[in-house]
Amino acid sequence: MVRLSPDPLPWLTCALFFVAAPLLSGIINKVKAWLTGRVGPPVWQPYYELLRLARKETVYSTSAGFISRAAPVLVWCTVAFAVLLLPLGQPAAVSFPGDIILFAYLLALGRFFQILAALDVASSFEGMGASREARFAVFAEPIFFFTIGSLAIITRRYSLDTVFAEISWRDPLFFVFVSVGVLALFFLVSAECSRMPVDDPNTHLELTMIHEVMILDASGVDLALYQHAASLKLLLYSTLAALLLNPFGVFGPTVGLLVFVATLLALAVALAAIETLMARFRLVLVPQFLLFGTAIGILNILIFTFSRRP
Amino acid sequence: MIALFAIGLALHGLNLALPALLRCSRRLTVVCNLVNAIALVCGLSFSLSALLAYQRTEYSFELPAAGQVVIGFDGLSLFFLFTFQLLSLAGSLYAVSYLRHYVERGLSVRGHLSFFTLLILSLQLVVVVQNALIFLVAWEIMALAAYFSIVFDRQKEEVRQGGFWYLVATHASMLFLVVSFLVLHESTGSWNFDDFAHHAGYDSKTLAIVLLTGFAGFGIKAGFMPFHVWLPNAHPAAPAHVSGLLSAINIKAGIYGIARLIMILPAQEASYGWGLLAVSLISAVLGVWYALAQHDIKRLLAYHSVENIGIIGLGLSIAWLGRCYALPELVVLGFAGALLHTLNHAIFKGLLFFGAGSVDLQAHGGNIEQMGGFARVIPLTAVGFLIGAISICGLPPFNGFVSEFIIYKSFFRGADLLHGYAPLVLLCAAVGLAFMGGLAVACFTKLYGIVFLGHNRAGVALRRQREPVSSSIVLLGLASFCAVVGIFPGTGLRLIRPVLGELAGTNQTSAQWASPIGQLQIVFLLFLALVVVIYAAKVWVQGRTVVRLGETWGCGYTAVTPRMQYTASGFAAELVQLGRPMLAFTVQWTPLQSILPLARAFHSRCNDRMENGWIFLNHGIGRLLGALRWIQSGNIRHYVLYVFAAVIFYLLCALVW
Amino acid sequence: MITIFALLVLPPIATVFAIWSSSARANQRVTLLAGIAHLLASLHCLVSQENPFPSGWWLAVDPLGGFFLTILSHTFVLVVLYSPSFLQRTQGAEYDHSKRLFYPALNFYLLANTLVLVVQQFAMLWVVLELTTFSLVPLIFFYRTKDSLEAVWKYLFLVSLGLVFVFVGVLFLGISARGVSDYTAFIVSRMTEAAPQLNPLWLKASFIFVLVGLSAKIGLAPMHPGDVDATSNAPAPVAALMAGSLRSTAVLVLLRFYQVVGRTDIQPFAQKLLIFAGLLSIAVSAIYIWRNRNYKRLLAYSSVEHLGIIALGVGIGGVALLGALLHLLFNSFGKAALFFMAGNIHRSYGSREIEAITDLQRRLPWSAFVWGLAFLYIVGTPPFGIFFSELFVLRGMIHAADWLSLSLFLALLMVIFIGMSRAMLRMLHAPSANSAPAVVDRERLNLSHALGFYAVAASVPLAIFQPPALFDSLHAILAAFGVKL
Amino acid sequence: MINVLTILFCLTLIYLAVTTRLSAYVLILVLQGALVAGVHALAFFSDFSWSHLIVAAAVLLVRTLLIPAYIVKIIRQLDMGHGDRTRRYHPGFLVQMAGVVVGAFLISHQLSRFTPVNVIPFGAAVAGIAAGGLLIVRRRLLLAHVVGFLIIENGLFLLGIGVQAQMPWMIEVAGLLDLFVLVFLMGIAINQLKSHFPEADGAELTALQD
Repeated sequence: MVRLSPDPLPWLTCALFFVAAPLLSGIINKVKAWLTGRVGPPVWQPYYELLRLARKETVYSTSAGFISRAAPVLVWCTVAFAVLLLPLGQPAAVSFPGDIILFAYLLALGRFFQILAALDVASSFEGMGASREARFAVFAEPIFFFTIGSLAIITRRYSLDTVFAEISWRDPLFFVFVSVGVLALFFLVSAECSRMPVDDPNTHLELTMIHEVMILDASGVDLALYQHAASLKLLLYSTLAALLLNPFGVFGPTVGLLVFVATLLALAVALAAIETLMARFRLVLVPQFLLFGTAIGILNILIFTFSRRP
Repeated sequence: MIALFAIGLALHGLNLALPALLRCSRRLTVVCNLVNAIALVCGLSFSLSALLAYQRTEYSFELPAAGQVVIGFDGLSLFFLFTFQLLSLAGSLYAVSYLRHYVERGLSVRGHLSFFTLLILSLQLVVVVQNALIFLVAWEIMALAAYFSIVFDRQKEEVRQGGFWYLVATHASMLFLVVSFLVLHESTGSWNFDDFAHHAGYDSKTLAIVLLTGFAGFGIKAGFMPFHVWLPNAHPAAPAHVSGLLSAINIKAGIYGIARLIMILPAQEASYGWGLLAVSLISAVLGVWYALAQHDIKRLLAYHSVENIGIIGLGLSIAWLGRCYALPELVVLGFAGALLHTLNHAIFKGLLFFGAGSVDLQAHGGNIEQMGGFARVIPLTAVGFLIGAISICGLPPFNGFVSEFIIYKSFFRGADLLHGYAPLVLLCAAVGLAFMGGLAVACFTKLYGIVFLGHNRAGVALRRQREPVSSSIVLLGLASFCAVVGIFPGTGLRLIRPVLGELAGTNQTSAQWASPIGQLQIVFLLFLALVVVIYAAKVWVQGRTVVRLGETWGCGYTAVTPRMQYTASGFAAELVQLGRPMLAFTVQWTPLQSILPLARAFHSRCNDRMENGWIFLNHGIGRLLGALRWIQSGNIRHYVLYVFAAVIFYLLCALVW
Repeated sequence: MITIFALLVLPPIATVFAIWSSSARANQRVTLLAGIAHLLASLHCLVSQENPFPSGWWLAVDPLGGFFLTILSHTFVLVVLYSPSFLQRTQGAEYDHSKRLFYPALNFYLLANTLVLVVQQFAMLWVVLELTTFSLVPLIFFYRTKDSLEAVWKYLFLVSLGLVFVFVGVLFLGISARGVSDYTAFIVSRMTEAAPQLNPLWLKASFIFVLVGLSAKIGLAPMHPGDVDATSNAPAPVAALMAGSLRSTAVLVLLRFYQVVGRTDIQPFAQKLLIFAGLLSIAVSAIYIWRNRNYKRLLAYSSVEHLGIIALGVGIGGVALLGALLHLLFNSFGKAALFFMAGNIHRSYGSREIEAITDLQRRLPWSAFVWGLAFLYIVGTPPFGIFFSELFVLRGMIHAADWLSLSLFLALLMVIFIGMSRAMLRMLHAPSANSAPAVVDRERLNLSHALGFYAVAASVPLAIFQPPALFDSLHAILAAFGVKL
Repeated sequence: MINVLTILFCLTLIYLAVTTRLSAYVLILVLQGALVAGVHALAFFSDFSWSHLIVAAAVLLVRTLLIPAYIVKIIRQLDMGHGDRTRRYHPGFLVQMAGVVVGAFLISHQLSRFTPVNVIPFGAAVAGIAAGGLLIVRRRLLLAHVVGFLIIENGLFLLGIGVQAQMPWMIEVAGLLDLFVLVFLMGIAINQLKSHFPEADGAELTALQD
């Protein structure tokens, strides 16, 4: 029932995935720079960031306890393990029926420890970030369950590994489903990975941040782990959106990979475009924004409840 | 084997009389609780071995008032017996250290201890008796023992008020159950649950009455939504070891009742299943939302019990639907999810309440706005509380996740097998469960963060206290149990296999559905291995660089005081505002009078609309009865008038009928 | 013959002796002796179910009579055992005259009630009931305050008025039996045989008048005020006697008429009437139990409620009738325990206000314990007897599928439970107002607590193990009412 | 002849409605006692037996002599004077009393069609009972309540005769003895009230209320 894939290929792709994660955020910053007429930092800048942080000293606050020391590891591991569940071209490294739920709750575990780490250092700014993170997460979970969950119910397969295999572009209903799903997942990305409509990644005003302020007091290796986890999560959600198009199913493993990378890049460009064009939402509006995402998700399942194949 | 159980009950019986013999309170608390603990160990060994090597045994004796009284140990009873005994053992051990503080305050412990023992004894009897009348007797004894254990610290008015809420609720549940069992007795002629099960000829009217009154009666005790009102009032009133037992196992008696009803009664009407699903979903979502708005630890945990009871209700409703549509797989999955969550909830809720008790001893007052930084004061309790908090939110490595996982699985299998609107409703239920999971994470990060992390908001110096041995044993024991059931789900499933076997008819089919969940341990072990490896790598990398302590970054502001930390109400304000229609959020604050404002006060209170509804009903009855108080007017001429009026009225009736 | 002697001859002798001798100790011993003899005789009648009187007399002990005799003598013995501690503690010259009258009145009360239970002639019932009222007047007027005077006046007046209506009912019964049997043959057994030929119109009128008339004495709804005032202002032993045995004797007279009515085709009407009266009584008592300042009035209204339940049980019929009879027995137990403890509390605190009772568990620990048990008993919690009798009444209702009265009954029970527990638990748990309570000599265990505990605990084996001695006679009574279980 | 006496009985009831003086009440009681004794003697004149004579004599003795004398003693002992003269006289009471008497006779006429009940005594009896009740309800004075009760008793006794109920003589005598003891006890109660609590003006007691 629980299948750890015997051949090493899926594990290698996952390792590649970990390495490529900062590249995606580098590309987004690069595209943003182009759009605003700047040259912008080189695409490899995030890698340099990580190496620099790994060598710097770590400063723990006097009031920080064991939580501040363990949280970065747990945040990183939950996102990493979530990546293992994803079918990147071949069957997923780890898969079992019902691992959709494990996927969602792993991310929730990571969030749980990140919030606790923020509250541990007894600073009001980090507390503010923690409360905002807790609040938006409440509305993010339903979006994930409505999109991926409804897909699971329609295709009657409950493992991430197999749930995307059924999607075929010729079936018009699936076309509607995929477009709505991608849009909903886009809302999810902006909320979870602190992208523009919800949170401005490169602001320096603590009062306005959400995710950056939670790791305000992290330094050295902890900060490196946090930032790599953040970029990994961004890549994770964009792959989910990309997999909705089922590139591997339709075009086979090799050509599918190219299409998959192309969709990732397209998503990156779209994110960068939005970040340059839009300003950040007022915090009060963000729940409404996310509820809109949920509403689309419900629309999804309504379509398919009435046209469901036996 | 039954001898062990008999010895346990005998020891409890002896323990009832002990407070009368032993004079000195200090020695009494230790001896009485230890005797309870030994009795429970015997009971536990019996129920565990009976569960593992399962075959249904029963003993019966004759009572003229109740016909044949059967003491039966079938799968369901044994499972609940095991859960109750496990938590009672934890409660008794915890009480050994916890009661010492009350003894120092000069409260007489003798009455309380005998009622506490009676509570443990009657809890075990309730799940074992298969005769409806004796079940009612044991039910009421359990309710009364719990009441008198709650009103232990009688000096305070809110303790008496909380106890009164509890007493009225249990009596109402008693009345409903009496009607339900009497109607069953009327149609079958006997008091035994087996005869209720084998009797075929229930017409729809009696079945409707039995189910509605039965669900209402057990629902009040379990704490489903409109009837949950006594829970948040009774728990803060009770001392920690009693409120731990109350929330962990006492309300589970209601769940046992509903499970028993589902197993006995012929399931024709699916609408009851959907009704239970709706009530459970509302209880779950609103329960956690109210919990988010509370500032008293025990009141917060009490509302959380309502949420978890909602989750268990979801599992039971799926089981009922499975029986209605004759899908044994759904029945097995529903029951597995519900029962495993009952066990898990009992463990981590007991853990959290005992943790709250030791925090209460430090902070002398439940309000979490005055707390902070207790992780450095009572570290062992902090670790236990953290593990409890993680598992109650249903996060992966711990036991909350396993039972919620099974309930999700039952939703999705239900969506596959059922037709029409069922998939849509079940998906919405799954999303509700996820939404509630998010709220639970917000609620418990707030609780743990505000209470255990950061500096103390009341400015108390945080010196490491010596935690009593028994309470740390209990806390860490329960925490380890959470971890074991979480990481190796097979153990939890092993305990409920007998029940599933009875439900699905044959033992092997139930294993075939439930066993895949048992193999999850590989995934969790892999995850833990990953965490250990990465942590080691981090420590190694940090070893090569300098690690030092410094001030928290205050964005340049140097004079940071503990009161500047984020407060609990601030943390949850936004989410509570969103829940405004359901949460009656009232704010009182002194407006700005002069340019140089002197005393300013802000007080926000979030009380429960349904509680207001019940209080309004109470006043309504009071006003109605007040309006009718003219009968006893004191004037003899009115009384003579009543005599003649009654005669004339009856004579007119005589002409009509 | 000995039973006749113990039942009817010993009490008058004891009364005369009590009047003659002036020493309270001797009086108490003689009354106790008469009471115990009476108890043994009635137990003998109950178990053997044979009629000690020669047949054809106006006096006879049928199974119904035997059961009620046991209730009467059992409560009487409990009260007589409690009285010395009560009399000893009421000091003061103004009570000497009432104390002098106490034991004679008690014996005369026993005689009067025994006569009511034993006499079979309907017309004679009226006269003998009047006697029981006279015996109670000096007992209620014990404290000689303005309140007790008002209570006596109202009780005397309303009950006598009620008995006038009972006599009218008897006359109407005579009319309905015109041509069947004249007044000399007005015996219960013969009337039940001749029941089908009775004229239904007059029988209905007769039953109405009898029910209204007796309600004053039983304490059923429209006519309960006089009875409530008397019970709440009488001293504790007398209140226990009234709540326990006096009301059961009045219920017996009602059952005698119901026995006749039960055979005819107007029984449905009589049942509807009884159900209405029962529910009305429970409703009225709920009104006053919900919020009451005086705990003795609270107990009085609780009696009205329990008598309402008994009337309801008789009205429903079948198993509920068995429940009603059991409820009578257990009600007398519970009321005895409650009023004994109320007496202790009243004497120690000197006031009847509920607010005045604070720190009960420290001042009177044993009374508090029995008071708590009696509260659980009277509210109907399972291990005790009242729960099982109410269960029978509910079973009867469900068998008769009378859902309206069932739901009304349960709702009212809930309201009453809230009212009772609010008052009684407040008394039990209320801490003393000032932080350092005055150190008062704690009460030692004495006979009143033993009596109270016995009264409450005795009902558990009776209800659960259903001893054949009691239940065979109950089944015989049910057979007399034409109910086959 | 019986009808004549019962009509007189109804007249005394009407007179009752108009007076509030205590001496008038006593006069009514004496008259009613005599009338009832006469009706009793005449009703059972046909089957003459010693028991009837004893009962008639006892009735005459108790209802006309003993009880009224006792009431006079109470009035004189407590010098109640002329009763509560304070009440203005208003005809409402008289109208009600007349209505009651007429109603009673209508009812007894209807009933007599079904069962053999001689109309006038039965009507008078019902009127008596209703009138006694009305007096108790309308008057505040305690003594007025006692008189009202006695009028109900007289009505009851008439009812016995109205329905030709030959009660065994022992029950009749016992009933009379009970009645006397009852009035005696009420007298004692009023005595206690007047002597121990002078401030209570003999009017009704309304302390015990909820």
